Amino acid sequence: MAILSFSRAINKALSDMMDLDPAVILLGEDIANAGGSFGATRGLLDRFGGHRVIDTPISEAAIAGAAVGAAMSGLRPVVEIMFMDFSTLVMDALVNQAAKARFMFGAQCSVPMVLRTPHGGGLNAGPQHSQCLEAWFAHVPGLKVVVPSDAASAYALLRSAIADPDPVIFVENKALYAAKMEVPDDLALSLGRARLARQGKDATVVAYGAAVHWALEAAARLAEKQIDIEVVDLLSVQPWDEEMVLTSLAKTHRLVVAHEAVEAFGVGAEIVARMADIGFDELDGPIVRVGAPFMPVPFARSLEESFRPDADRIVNAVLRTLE
Amino acid sequence: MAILSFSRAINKALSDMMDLDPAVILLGEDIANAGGSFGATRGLLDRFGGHRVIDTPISEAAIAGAAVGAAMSGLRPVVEIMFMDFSTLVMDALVNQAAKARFMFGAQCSVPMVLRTPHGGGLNAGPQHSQCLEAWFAHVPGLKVVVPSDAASAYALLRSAIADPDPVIFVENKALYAAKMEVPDDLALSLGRARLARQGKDATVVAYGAAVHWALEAAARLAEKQIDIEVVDLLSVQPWDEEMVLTSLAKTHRLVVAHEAVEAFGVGAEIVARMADIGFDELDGPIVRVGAPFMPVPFARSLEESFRPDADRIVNAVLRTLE
Amino acid sequence: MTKRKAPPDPMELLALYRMMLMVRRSEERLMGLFADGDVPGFIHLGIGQEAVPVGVMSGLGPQDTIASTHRGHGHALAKGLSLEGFFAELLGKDTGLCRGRGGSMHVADMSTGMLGANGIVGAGLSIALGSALAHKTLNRDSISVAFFGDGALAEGLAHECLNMAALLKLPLLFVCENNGWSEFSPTSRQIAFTLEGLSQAYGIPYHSVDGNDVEVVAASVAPLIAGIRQGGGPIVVECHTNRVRGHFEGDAQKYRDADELARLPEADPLRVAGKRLADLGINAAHLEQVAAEVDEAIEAAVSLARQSDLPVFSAAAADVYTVEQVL
Amino acid sequence: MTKRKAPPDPMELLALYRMMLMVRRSEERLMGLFADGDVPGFIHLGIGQEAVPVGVMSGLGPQDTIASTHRGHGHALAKGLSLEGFFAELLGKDTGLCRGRGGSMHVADMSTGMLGANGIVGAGLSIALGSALAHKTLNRDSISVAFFGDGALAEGLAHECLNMAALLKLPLLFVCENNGWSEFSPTSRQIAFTLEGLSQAYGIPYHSVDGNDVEVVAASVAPLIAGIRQGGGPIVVECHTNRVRGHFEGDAQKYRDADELARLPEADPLRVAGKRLADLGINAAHLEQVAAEVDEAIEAAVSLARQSDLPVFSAAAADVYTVEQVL
Ligand SMILES: Cc1ncc(C[n+]2csc(CCOP(=O)(O)OP(=O)(O)O)c2C)c(N)n1
Ligand SMILES: Cc1ncc(C[n+]2csc(CCOP(=O)(O)OP(=O)(O)O)c2C)c(N)n1
Ligand SMILES: [Mg+2]
Ligand SMILES: [Mg+2]
Repeated sequence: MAILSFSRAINKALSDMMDLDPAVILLGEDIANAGGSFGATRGLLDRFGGHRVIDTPISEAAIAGAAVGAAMSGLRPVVEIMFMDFSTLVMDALVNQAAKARFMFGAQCSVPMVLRTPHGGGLNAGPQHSQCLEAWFAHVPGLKVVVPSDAASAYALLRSAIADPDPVIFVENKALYAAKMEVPDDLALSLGRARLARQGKDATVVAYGAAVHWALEAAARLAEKQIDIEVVDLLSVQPWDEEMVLTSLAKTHRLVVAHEAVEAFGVGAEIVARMADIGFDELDGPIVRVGAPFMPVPFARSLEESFRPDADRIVNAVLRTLE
Repeated sequence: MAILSFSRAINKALSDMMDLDPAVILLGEDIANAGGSFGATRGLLDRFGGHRVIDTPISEAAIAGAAVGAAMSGLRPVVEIMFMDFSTLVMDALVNQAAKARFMFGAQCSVPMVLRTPHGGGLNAGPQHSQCLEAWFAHVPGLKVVVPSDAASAYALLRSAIADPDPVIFVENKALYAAKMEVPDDLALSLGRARLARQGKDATVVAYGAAVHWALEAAARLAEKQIDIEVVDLLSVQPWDEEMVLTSLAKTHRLVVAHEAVEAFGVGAEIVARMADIGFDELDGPIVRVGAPFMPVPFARSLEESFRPDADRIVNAVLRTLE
Repeated sequence: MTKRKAPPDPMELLALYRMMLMVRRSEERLMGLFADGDVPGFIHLGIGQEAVPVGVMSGLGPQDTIASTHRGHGHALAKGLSLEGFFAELLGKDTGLCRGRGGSMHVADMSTGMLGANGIVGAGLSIALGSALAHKTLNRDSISVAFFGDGALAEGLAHECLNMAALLKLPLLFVCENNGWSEFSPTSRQIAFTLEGLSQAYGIPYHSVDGNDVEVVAASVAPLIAGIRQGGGPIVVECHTNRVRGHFEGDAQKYRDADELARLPEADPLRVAGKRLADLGINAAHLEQVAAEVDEAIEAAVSLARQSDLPVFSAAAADVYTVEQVL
Repeated sequence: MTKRKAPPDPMELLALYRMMLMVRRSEERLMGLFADGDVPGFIHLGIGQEAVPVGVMSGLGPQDTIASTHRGHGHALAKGLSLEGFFAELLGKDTGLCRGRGGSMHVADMSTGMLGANGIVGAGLSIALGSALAHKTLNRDSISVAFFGDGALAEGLAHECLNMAALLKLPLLFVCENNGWSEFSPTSRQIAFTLEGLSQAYGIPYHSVDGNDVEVVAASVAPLIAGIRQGGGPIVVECHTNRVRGHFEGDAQKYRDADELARLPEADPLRVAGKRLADLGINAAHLEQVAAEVDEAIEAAVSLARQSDLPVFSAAAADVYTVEQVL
């Protein structure tokens, strides 16, 4: 047990897994000497050497493609893509190669690679350095997508992701990197399982990543109005814990889904669509989504503040479905 | 008015727009001399010359990126990407450049480009030549996404797409290329507007592309059982005609959404999610989706047949929501 | 161009000839099966190009890995795929090496180090790059080979891979199969550089090879592979060869000169090797015997494949993710 | 390396000096504003590199287009962006050239042919490629310039663009700003080739230029630009220069040698040009006067920007798509 920031928790998960398994290697831009743009790989070059912690050129497509080939040949590569916005450059390696290899080769092999990448705003980093694009990957059969919400889940899920035989996109919310908490060494989380972050009875809020914190804040505010919401922290968005969401809905009969990504065609749409089918009989009110509006992430502080979802919007969404 | 196949209709739209506007140029692999892999650009090199119908190297990223720069500099490029599966290679140009330029440059410019690409199965072309990936683009503010369902809508929508000042992803279902019909010269369709393909009162089926035909076939079969369904042909998936879908739902109170793409995190999820919110009070049954199962598109005929959605599944979905 | 070096050993050459014939006859068999509608999807035949896969593979062992292209039948068979598994795959059967899920563009066999044909031009280079990285990181004595066409040199990914291979000094052999064509266009209209000039820029040793002479290919790559195995870093080999059939089956090649097509038979790698075998005293009857054996093996494989079961959908659906740990 | 050619004209040099100073002082002003928390986001300063944008832009007219990088302030200002619009953008104001939506990494001004800074390494090359294609297709007398850093040469897209520009013989000047660094790493560890060797492979004329001497840059590119304008096809210019500050503001550059940092002032393009101006008889007082004017303009722009309104969210939301036809 130690008190760690989210980025230190990532660091520890990498380091622990590298200790356990010599097949785990790290690839990325400025991850070795410089320790990564957000410091997640700091110190690992010294501990594990340049043959396992590899600084690459600015060649995202080749890095990701190489990870696929390496994973098919006995390594467990963990790739860092500096901003999720740059995942535009690795789509082929992920979608046409990594995601499909196991299936299309008749289960002769699997592709045990992890791609770590930060998403989200709050740094005024503008339209090309702030996007949340996880919905793309969730739509691709063969990829798993994980979005931890705090240091403890980051630590446990990254270990699970590295141990997993299939390709995992591991998404780190930038706004969470500095947040510290106790991280138990032995916490084990399975990919695909959600966490009940708060029990409640009046409505269910399903969220992941940074939005979990907004949901908990919303819960606190709603509690003042005697509204008691349950908060489900998805942790994995592909596969996602349909059972826990349905169970919660069956208890509260009201559903809100919240994330930082653009609302339209986002991850929330799928959660809602499943519940509007298999959970239809449980619904006592409209399902309301909270997500970013349909526009690129704007630069100016004033614009980005209005752009990003927050606890207020979740409060309003809950009030609306309870109307 | 002429009887044209879907691919001839594309050809005619290109040719007519090139006649109208010298700024329209075509870029793609084997589109000039060879007339395109599906014959859509046949004859255009002879009519318009090599400076407007340009055979490119196998450099998808540069082609799409060049289209963005060209569109910002006075041209209206129409790019062909041979299979939608290869759009993995043009994501940056589309998502970080084309989609954002207008917004992030403060509306100083727009990016009037069209990217044409075929999606869908039925050719046993396997996991990397059959995917339907339009949901990715629909999630990106700044892109428009169009999926015509027949030769007439292909002709009219491609003209509108080329005339449109913003980047448009124009998706052509391979299974439709050969289908012929009368194509009125003066048919005008606005991006973002759906088409009521069939009137009915018992349930609404929303579909696009090839799925519209499955929905109509399902309608015919259901009519035998005295079930009268309304079919909405979306035509555009971004923006999409929320009003027409809601109006239809308010009439039928039952909703099915169908497409060829993988169901999970597909376009249908968004349609459902909106209706589960703004249309909640109209719903008398679960919203059921019909889409491909969660797996890569398999090669073998027997597998691909089981994989692809069809009229049967739409019939079952309608019956389920009517239960 | 590298020339034939060692004095030819008839038995070695005969083995290469046999393998080339196996590839050729298998593809010819596929032509017929395709025409009859038994092989679904697209198939890209490598007829005329057999000397490259067979020559290169003669220098590799089972521990070495290769990444292939859309035109990958020759790579697959030369690397040692079972004929039965190969035909069953192309016919979409459950006994196919990929259980009928991949087909021609995705033939693969991990047990022989064949990491897959690939439907994405250029993608194989990065797979091979990563495989070479694995060999190096895990201190294996293996090398990795990236096969790619001349047209693939237009993909940026190919350039990223050359750069990374050179920087990391990976055990990677780049084999360009230069058949002069990218689909329906001469590659000369698509590529402004030569691979020789490009390799020079990257400081990667470059060798141009007569890709129609299997002995030359084998003799050329053998020392290069040995050098790579000893840690010498990546090497580029460009094999000049000919695509005899259309880009895919069904392409009538109207865009090609009659003259060019007329010149193809002379360069046919089977003819070249056959002549040399005759010079070395292997008589026609012997070659006919080889052909008969090859045909027999192919017929057996085809008929086995034909009798095989169709794949089961639920089994395919269950293989999207790994249920048990496979590695 | 290309050497200074024409006998220097003090007034021309003075104009270049003034523009460099404008870029320098603007960035220095930004340093302060950033430190005070007034400039949000990341800013990448080009201090030490001013001779490249200013020298290249001296050969361009308003009809010529440029595509820039994440380190684009110099390109923007030298291409003629208004100082007010520039500062207002970086401060996130509604009067910013991009109405506060883009910030430092996305400064653009279509009216001056500045097609945008870019947050994606390498992307600008393809934007410039397309712009050059537009110039050629529409028979304009314009050229397009792609600015990019040495690190960007690792992106496959850059190679695709070199190839396509060469094939299509586009009016495109490739300007590499080689400052030796890619973020926190020496580019020499990331690139296995030289740009000279690479250009040679593509058959694109290559010129190496002292990127710290604005006169040399200007004199070198002038005839090249003329040649491109006359239809000569693409040219590569590599400008060797220095990044004085960190990769972005806030980077303390602990990874750089004290020696290397100590050598930077000598190569400072303002110092180089200032000395030469002194030799040509422009005295210190004159230069101080220029500095005062520059500072005054900057202060006016900053204070205007500061007073400007914040952007309105609803206006931004309305600009995702075009409502009226803008073209
Ligand atoms: C990324 C991508 N772009 C385009 C295609 C379509 N395509 C398949 S093969 C081919 C030509 C490849 O030429 P070359 O690499 O020389 O191989 P060859 O067919 O000559 O063996 C093209 C353009 C593809 N499969 N993948
Ligand atoms: C596609 C992409 N990958 C990585 C980055 C992060 N990044 C920003 S600048 C930079 C280094 C660029 O080096 P160079 O091109 O030499 O330009 P310089 O910073 O030296 O001006 C990197 C890796 C990015 N912005 N885009
Ligand atoms: Mg070829
Ligand atoms: Mg640099």
